[in-house]
Amino acid sequence: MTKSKEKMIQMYMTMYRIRQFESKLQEFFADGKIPGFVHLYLGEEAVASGTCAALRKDDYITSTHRGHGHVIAKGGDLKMMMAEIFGKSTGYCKGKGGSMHIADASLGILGANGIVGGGGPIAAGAGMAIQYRGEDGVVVCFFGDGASNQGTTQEALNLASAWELPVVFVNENNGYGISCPTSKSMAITDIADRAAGYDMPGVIVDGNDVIAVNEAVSAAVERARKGGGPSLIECKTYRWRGHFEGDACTYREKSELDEWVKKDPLPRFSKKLLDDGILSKKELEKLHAKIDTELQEAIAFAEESPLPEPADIFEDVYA
Amino acid sequence: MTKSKEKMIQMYMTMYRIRQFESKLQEFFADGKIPGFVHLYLGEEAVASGTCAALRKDDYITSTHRGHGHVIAKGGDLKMMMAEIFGKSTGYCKGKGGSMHIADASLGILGANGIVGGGGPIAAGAGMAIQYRGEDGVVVCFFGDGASNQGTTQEALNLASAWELPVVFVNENNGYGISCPTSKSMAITDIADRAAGYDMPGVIVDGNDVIAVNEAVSAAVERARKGGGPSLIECKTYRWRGHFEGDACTYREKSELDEWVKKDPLPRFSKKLLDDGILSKKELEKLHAKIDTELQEAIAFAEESPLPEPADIFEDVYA
Amino acid sequence: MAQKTYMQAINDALREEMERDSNVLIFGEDVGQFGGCFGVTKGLFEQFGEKRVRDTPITESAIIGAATGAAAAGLRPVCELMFVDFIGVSMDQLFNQAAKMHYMFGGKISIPMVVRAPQGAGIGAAAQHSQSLEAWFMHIPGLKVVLPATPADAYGLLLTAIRDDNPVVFLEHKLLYGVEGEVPEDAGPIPFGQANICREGTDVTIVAFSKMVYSALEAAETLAGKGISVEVIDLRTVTPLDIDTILNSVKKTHSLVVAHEAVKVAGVGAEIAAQVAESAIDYLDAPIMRVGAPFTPVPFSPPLEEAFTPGAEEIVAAVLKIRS
Amino acid sequence: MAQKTYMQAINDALREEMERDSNVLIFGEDVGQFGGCFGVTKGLFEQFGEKRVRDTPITESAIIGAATGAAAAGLRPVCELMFVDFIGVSMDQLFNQAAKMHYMFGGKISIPMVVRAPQGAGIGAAAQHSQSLEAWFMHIPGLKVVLPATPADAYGLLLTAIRDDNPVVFLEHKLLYGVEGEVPEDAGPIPFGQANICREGTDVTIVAFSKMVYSALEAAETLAGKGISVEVIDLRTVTPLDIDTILNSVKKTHSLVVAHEAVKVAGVGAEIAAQVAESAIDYLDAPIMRVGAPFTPVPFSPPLEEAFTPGAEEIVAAVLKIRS
Ligand SMILES: Cc1ncc(C[n+]2csc(CCOP(=O)(O)OP(=O)(O)O)c2C)c(N)n1
Ligand SMILES: Cc1ncc(C[n+]2csc(CCOP(=O)(O)OP(=O)(O)O)c2C)c(N)n1
Ligand SMILES: [Mg+2]
Ligand SMILES: [Mg+2]
Repeated sequence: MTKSKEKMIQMYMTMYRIRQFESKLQEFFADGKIPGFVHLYLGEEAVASGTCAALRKDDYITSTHRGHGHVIAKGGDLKMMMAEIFGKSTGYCKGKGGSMHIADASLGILGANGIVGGGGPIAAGAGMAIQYRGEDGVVVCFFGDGASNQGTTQEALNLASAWELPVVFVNENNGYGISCPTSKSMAITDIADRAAGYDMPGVIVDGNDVIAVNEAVSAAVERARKGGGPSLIECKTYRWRGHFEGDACTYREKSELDEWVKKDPLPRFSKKLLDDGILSKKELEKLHAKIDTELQEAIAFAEESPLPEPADIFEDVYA
Repeated sequence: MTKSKEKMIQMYMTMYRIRQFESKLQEFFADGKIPGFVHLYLGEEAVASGTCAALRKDDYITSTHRGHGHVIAKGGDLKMMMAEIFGKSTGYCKGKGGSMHIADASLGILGANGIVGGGGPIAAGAGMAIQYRGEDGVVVCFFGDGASNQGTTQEALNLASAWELPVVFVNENNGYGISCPTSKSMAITDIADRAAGYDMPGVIVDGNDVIAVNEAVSAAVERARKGGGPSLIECKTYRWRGHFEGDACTYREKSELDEWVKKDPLPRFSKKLLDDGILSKKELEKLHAKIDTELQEAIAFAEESPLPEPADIFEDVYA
Repeated sequence: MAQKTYMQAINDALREEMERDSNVLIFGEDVGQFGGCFGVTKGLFEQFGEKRVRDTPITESAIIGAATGAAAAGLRPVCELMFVDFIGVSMDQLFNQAAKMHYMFGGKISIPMVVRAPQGAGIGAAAQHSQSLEAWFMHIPGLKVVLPATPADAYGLLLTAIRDDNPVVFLEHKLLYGVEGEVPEDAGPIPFGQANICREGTDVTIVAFSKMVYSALEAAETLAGKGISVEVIDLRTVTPLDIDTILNSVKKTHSLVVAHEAVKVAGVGAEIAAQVAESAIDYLDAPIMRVGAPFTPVPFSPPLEEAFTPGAEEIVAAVLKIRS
Repeated sequence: MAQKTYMQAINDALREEMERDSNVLIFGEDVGQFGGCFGVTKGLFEQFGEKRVRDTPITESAIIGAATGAAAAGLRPVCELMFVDFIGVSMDQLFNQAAKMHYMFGGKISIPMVVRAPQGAGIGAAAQHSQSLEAWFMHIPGLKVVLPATPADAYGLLLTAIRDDNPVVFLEHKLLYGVEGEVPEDAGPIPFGQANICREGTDVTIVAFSKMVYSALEAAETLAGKGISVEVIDLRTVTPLDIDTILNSVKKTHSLVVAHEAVKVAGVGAEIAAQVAESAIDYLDAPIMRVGAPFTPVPFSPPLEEAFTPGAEEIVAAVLKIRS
């Protein structure tokens, strides 16, 4: 199998992994099994998958409150993710962080982030470290349409461009910041239009087309690796669920959702894989089954893992 | 005399008033007469003058650390300004604010500001009040090239554009934020390029040409008064002095300054007034003399005014 | 007397002030049709329209700054921080601008505005969505800082906050939104700086505010069972601080416990302890105890969050310690 | 022994750490060729070049955030806030990101970084350029907070700060930059959390830090003339806090005055007073006194600023009050 075919399959698997993981969380939340806020990535899988498929293991990402997809796509361990979201001591953060704060230094994941726009400056800093050491790594900063207005994001765009840092800003424009449509939070339609204000390329892609995302991000990543500086890539997409689980989404039309569900990135891509003969139906089912098993194992691991002990609160305040 | 001629003379007088005021402060600072930081506006007079000549008394401005020019141009009282800068109880702020915090509500001056980028959100808020009351007032937000990168400025640009607030953002691009040239603090050359990211007009003008400034700002003000929303006007200019008095300016070439001194906005404009027959030499001298007297009176007032009493610190903490 | 929730009381205060004074308007993230992240502004958008109940972009500096500018220009804005934790991106507009303008400008410009924000742990929202930050605000001259515990206080103090000519930080506790209580029909504004003695007692004074008032009352009940008579004082506002009520109580009970949910170190409890240690040390028969969160960020997992969050148990322990 | 200024000591510590460890780098506004607003980084740009001593845009969130990200990625950044007052536009990156990452991520990522910032009044810089904000930082678990008073401490504590694996807030007092003092040739790092007894005494304990240490020593001298023997403790760091040294001293002197330049209300002095009132009240013969700035923004005009700024006189008055 050619490298590109392998990559296609990987990208699909990642999307499917996210889809299944998030669908399970949706269930678990409804069943009252998960504490706290859960922001699901359902419908946006192609963005994380296409983006992270353009990255190496040693590249960095900064993520958001809606971070599960990013972490999975960057190679995050489902067991430790699930355990963390369940608040178990075996989780990524020993139960201290939860859904909004999963990180994995060994995979360059500098953390999901509960602060909208919080990741931008941190991404610039990681980019600075790469540049300082003369390495060819890259940082991807995921941020939402809502986050694009936050001052911190704009400062990060400016710093990255002024210093030509190897940062790729991947905007997930899903049309809303909680209930607020982009038409109310900004005067422009395309966030990519902000790129010119930082003299960086600004590209718009169909965020539900994993190949389009991957191609755009790959180009930006190559550019950054060669010292060409940052880029901004706007991925137009949509979140299927409410902002967080529990949000009844009264602020948007059901028909709008329906339109976007028709653009579901998964069948769209699996169809292509089948049509192009990259995978047979059987192979596809086998892959699904493999991931489903992996997920079952992660759930079992999380369920069986112990909760942290109260005294653990005092650990890890200082290094 | 036609209205436009009168306005021309007014604009010249404002520039001259600023020039003389600041020159005096330069002296006073050198003589150790002024406490604290003093950021002079010398060389940039055309920006404040041209801008405020486009405003009504009931329009608002937010100013910066380099605020004397703005305050004078908006009609600020020289006596109270000078007294404030001297730290006297008769000053605009009773000696509590000093150079960086002069305000005059009756003239719509919502304050000089010691925080770079601090004025943007406040300007948006004043614009919101105007819009809320259905009035046709306007707010001018002065901000520097350095301030243009600050997140608060960018949030203000976004809010003003998303809500179509009557705010005119007047950028004073004098090439430096303290020692840092714009070529190092941002990847772009023209700050006006940021306007497109907020779907507002972005205009570049020669900031040493008071008529050009006035025309550009007037157009933006008219637009805003009619509900057309905000604009960004970038005025290219230069500060003659160090960032603050005492700064030896080792970071820039003397020749650069020399070039800009050649573009001194005052003789340039007075020559035009003379050439066009708007003023005679004699009239000009008379105007100068009038302002010089006004300034002498302000200085005398400041010098003769009492310092505040120590117990005054407890006043004005709460309304 | 009407029985209503803390959330409804806030909602009512907002509505009534908006009806009374057309200069009052509300803005913040998702406060419009959505009704706010916790539902506090529900129905106001429908009643007053977008002009007066307006969704903002996710830019807290612009939100607080816009309130400041609008207040300087004559309105009485009430803006919402979705979580108090977001003050970190917007503190400058609050503490260097809104809080200081009146002073810096020699008393010539006033900034009548309210920043509402929910505080507190207890919903598994982890380190960046669960803090209690009143001590920061208390340290800033120019701000007033309000922390109502009951629906009646939330109502009456919010009226006062909106009518005040200064920037007021109005801190609501997320876990109190559903709490019910009596709000008198003819309730008016409640003045700032008047603590409420919620329970009289003779042996120990417990000073609390916000959610911790309930823990203090619960602790008092437990302690009554052990023969210890506890006086519970609800501060209601920490700026201005009603130190007289505290001192008078301490002079009677000769011992003091201050309780809050915020991290104990450098919290409001320290200020109160320090004032009492300066002004009434001779009346004290026992160490001044503070109950507050441990010196850690707020953890996510329920048993950890539970261990983090101080409550009645910790107050009882503190009282027993000084009575032993 | 070398005699050098506080500023030179800081500059030396930076230089030596940069020579020792190539992961150390500096950035901030005008820290490069300009040498920093107060001149603290002078000469470092010339020695290490722009790669390691870098001017940033005027975007403090990006500065602190970039330090956080660079630290997470393995460097040891030392960034500068030109004035501590600017923390208002950048607090989130410090308190919600840098300070909490280690905890939120279960101890798996460390953030070794230093934020240097000058504090304090005394140069006529008015309300937005003269504050002392250590109480805010002390309230945040995950931060360490350092306030050196002498050149030797500035040097030794900065070495420790740079080598520490946590975010450290290193607060310099503007008026100390020119102060000279001995810095031993072989001086090494000074551990955090070890207060310095600058003057031994038996009648009263004065706890201070930063510039106020000098006022405390001056007050001690004055009081010695009145027959009162004062022990002066310089805390050096407020997180970690060396409470043992304070308690031991109080057990000896039976009285305590805490002095700092920050606004007294909800300042660090409150925390110290509270801890002593909890742990050593039985040893106290007198009220615990605090000396701090009044509850006002910092005014501009020299007589006002002078009235605002606490010093030896206020400390003497506090001591005399409890000794009368
Ligand atoms: C500084 C800050 N402000 C507000 C919030 C509350 N909040 C959490 S997610 C969110 C919406 C974010 O919108 P967007 O960036 O478009 O991301 P999306 O949720 O659509 O993925 C808001 C307002 C926050 N967490 N942090
Ligand atoms: C938030 C903040 N950061 C830094 C400073 C320090 N400072 C004061 S003026 C200035 C430069 C501002 O540059 P610019 O906006 O271009 O205005 P100019 O001085 O050139 O008029 C800086 C860095 C400040 N006052 N506030
Ligand atoms: Mg979105
Ligand atoms: Mg400039």
